[in-house]
Amino acid sequence: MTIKETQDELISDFSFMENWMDKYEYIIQLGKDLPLIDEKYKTPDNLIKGCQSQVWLHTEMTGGKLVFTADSDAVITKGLISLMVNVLSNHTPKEITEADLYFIEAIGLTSHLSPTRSNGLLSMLKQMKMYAFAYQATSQSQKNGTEL
Amino acid sequence: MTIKETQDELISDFSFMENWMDKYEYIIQLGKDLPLIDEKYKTPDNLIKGCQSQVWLHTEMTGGKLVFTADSDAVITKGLISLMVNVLSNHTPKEITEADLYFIEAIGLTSHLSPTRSNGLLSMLKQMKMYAFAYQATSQSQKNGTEL
Amino acid sequence: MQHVPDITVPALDVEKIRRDFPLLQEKVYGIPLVYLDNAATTQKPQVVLDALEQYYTTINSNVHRGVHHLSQLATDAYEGSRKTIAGFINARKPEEVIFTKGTTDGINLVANSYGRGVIKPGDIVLVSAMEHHSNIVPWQIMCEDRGAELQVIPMNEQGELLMDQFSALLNDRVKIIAVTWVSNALGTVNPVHEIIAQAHARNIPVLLDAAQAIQHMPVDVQELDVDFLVFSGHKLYGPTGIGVLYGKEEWLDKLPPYQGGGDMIKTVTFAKTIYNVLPYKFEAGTPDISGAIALGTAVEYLQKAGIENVQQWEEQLMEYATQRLQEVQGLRFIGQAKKKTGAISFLIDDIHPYDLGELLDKQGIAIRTGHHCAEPVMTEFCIPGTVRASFAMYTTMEDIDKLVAGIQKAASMLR
Amino acid sequence: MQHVPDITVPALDVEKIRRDFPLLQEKVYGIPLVYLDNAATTQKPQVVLDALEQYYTTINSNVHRGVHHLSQLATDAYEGSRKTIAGFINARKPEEVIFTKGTTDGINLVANSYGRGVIKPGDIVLVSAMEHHSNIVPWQIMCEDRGAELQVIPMNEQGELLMDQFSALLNDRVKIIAVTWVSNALGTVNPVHEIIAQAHARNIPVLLDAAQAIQHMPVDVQELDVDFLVFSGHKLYGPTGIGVLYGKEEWLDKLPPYQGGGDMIKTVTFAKTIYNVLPYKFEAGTPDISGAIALGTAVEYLQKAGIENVQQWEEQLMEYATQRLQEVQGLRFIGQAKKKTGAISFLIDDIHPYDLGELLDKQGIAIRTGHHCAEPVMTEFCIPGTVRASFAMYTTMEDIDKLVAGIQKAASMLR
Ligand SMILES: Cc1ncc(COP(=O)(O)O)c(C=O)c1O
Ligand SMILES: Cc1ncc(COP(=O)(O)O)c(C=O)c1O
Repeated sequence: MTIKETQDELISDFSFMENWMDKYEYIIQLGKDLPLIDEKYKTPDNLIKGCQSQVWLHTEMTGGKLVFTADSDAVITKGLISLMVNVLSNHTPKEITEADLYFIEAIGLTSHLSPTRSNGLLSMLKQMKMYAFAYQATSQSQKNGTEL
Repeated sequence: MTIKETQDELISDFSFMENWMDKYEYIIQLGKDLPLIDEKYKTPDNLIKGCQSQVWLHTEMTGGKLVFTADSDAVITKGLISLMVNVLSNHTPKEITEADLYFIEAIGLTSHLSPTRSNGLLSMLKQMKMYAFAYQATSQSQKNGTEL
Repeated sequence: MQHVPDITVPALDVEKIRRDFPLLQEKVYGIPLVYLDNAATTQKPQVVLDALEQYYTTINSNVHRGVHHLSQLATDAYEGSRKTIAGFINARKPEEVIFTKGTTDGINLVANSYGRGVIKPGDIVLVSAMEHHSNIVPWQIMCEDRGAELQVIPMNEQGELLMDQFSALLNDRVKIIAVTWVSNALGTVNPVHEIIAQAHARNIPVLLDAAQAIQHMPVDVQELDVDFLVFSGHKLYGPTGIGVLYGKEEWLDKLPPYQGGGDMIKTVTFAKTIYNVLPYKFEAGTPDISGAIALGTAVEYLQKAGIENVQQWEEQLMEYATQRLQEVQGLRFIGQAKKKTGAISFLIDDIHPYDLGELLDKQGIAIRTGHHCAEPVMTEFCIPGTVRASFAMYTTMEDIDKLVAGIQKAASMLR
Repeated sequence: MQHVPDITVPALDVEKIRRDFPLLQEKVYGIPLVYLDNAATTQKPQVVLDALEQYYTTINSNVHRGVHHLSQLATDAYEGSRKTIAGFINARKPEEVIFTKGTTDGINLVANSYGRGVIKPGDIVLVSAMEHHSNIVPWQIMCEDRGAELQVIPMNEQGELLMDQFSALLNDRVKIIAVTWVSNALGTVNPVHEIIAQAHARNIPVLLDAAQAIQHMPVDVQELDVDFLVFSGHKLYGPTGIGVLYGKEEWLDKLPPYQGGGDMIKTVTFAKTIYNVLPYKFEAGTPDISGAIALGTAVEYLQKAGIENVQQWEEQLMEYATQRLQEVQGLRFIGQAKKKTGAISFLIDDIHPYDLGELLDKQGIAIRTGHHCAEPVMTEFCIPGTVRASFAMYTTMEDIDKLVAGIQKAASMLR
């Protein structure tokens, strides 16, 4: 599925849920299904310190695609990370950096999450895009390197 | 006239005036009629520093009676002092210390003057009573002195 | 808390009181609000809002300096509020009541003035292990600036100060003791009489942080014989931006002023400035006139309800809440002091407090999660934070029932 | 002030504006109020009072720390106001806008932080001869504490700074210059661009006291390139108890925090405290949430009227008032700078300003008398004080006519 397709699917999934408690049930479930980060990657380097909960994010490149794994000490946060991972993981750096991420707004997360939580979400997203940029830049310079 | 009589006369004078501008006219006039303090008594010692204007007060004992003279750099203040002087001057220390001064309230000065002004008025009054106390105490101890 | 909850005949007509608070009638997410974040800030009765409106529509003017009528009325109202508050805490004189921005401002004032006026290198400032950041950081800044040392009265696992250790910490280098009367994170009521008595036996002054005490119990500064006491208006049903520092006249006279500016001086030349008398010496600049006046109104409102009645009602709330929360499986209280008031902190199994808070919020229940600006407390208990429910005079038993039901629902989702 | 007063077609609909201000409809002593004490504090439009009421009845809650809905709404509104104000003064970032209690608080903040962070014994702080006490005393306190020296830029008999002498005072020991943009006692508008340019040529930062500027003219901190700028909300149609410190990010990052407490820290242990990022680093404790929000509303109100339109209208008022007051026999202006705004100070023969003020008050005209918290100015002019009439966007030509008539009447009684 493309990034767009995953987003649209999520938006549709959420639209079927009537109230926010149901949506949270779903987010929490997603969190439980999240591919867990390997314990050895829970390093301070991989820690994104949010205001009220901690988040670890690890990135790997496999077959030209970026794979994200993550964890958090808070279950809802984990669920939110899971949303991001589902959407962005297993795509090329180029696809990720170019992605227009409209699902957060469309689902209504920004207006329903507490601001610290949604700020956390945004810094999470920024981090993921930064990794993608970094990989893109590296492979670019490697390419340039071979060309020269 | 006794202190009480002067007060009652003042209260009656003021009651004939319709508005506060008229009352101020009267107060200002009183200020102009105030027996002026001798320049040589305008010493720092005799200065009662009010918030916005300066007041000098001098006291003399003549024939068993206290005589106050005073001045101020502000005309209305001078008028107010004049009220006090008219009421209290030329009485014995005993009369002054025992006097019940109800005219200020009765005239409505406390509620119509600006608070700094009416505070000034009260500290003025305190000062005059203190002088009277001091004279009373001195003459008392002198009397005691001769009796012993 | 030995009383049996007597819900049917409270000395306080809580339902009537609730109607005085417009915000309590609001809904969030379409659900009637259950507001249990009162330790953070209380809601305001309509009379307080009316006082603000009244001030601005009829007498708004700068105070103390004006010859004109409005300025006089504003000054009278402002000074009248000072008298009301002095009466409320039984200060000897209104001049002992200094208007500040809040508790934090009050503590900073004392820390700074005391630092400049009294503290020498090597001196010790004593705080407790359960202080709010506002009663730690000002002293840290001052100690660093003056070469003094900050020492800490420890507590036990119940969240009670270790009074033996407190006594042991007292010596001639200790120059001031700053402790909280009631812990905002744990609810602990500290033995302040005992602390003050021991301190005074060694001529050490005491500052009490009454931010979480003043709204829950009668406060009598003379009976306490406390040297400084601070609190915030916004936690006492008054507006934000205003608070009170009570100081004994002899101390306030002795200390140098904190801020410089208008009103706090008698005369100014570039060569020499002579400071004004109390309370003006410590109130530089145009004060929060409307805030001070409306805080006076809030205090009058509370006096009318009767602080003893409020105290009694809130004791019942605490007892009921403690009892009901015990029903929740896996719930453990953080802070189990014998004397508690105002707030209950807890955790449920390994559920993150933040998750619980978010799901309570979505059920219309406002509580607070996190370290409550008392990180050393969290460090001591080795926890990232707690969930805290805190009460006010308008809190009902029904609010607590809803809280417990909300927790049960949230916990079942999060487990 | 070269314009011919064009009373019939003001860009500002002053009559309409007046209807927005409830207090202007009041009477004193049964006489419609003529309020000409705007330099002390301005009246508030109804929208500002509505903002206060709205805040307390719908979203009142503590900011920044809350997981719940109300806290979120309160935080949004509070931070929204910061953005509005940043836009109003054209700050690079909202983080450069620090909420304070007022001008006095802002200057004390900078004096204290700058003192602890930068000033060494022997350093010089430069202020001007026409400063308000709030821009003198904080520096005096700091200089005394740090062993630094306060020097003064002199002025001429017109009440204008002597710029030659200013240049001559600049040297490498001068570490900060704090001057008022507009004098509250004289009305003088100082050449702040020139002052900043000369200071920056020597790498000296400048603090502008904009307490009497912000309400009268467009302010653009980037265009000014000023390092610190302070003002009060209550003189800008906002509530009491709130003000603003603008600081360049690089300066605010560099300086140590002023007050310690909640919100201004990242982590606290008893051993080490790490401070928060801007603007929180300088906002310890619960801020004046309602005040900040309502100040945002006041600024929006002013923006809607258009600060350029206000400036233009007030220039006409100044010109007309100056002209009309010249008719009064024996009247002399105190402060005759070529550029003046907002306030006119004067004396009549040897009539005591206090007497004049009292008789104007009794005619329903509110002006201010005294030293206007600028005693060194009075000392310089060898006078006990002045009578000051000061203007706002809602002042009318009729107000000025009444002032002149009132003065004539009072003077005739006092002479
Ligand atoms: C030029 C100037 N600076 C500072 C101040 C002090 O402002 P505030 O009293 O609001 O702190 C004032 C107002 O009185 C002023 O006119
Ligand atoms: C015990 C305690 N001290 C100090 C404070 C700080 O109060 P404020 O933020 O009103 O200055 C609080 C409130 O947050 C508190 O609970």
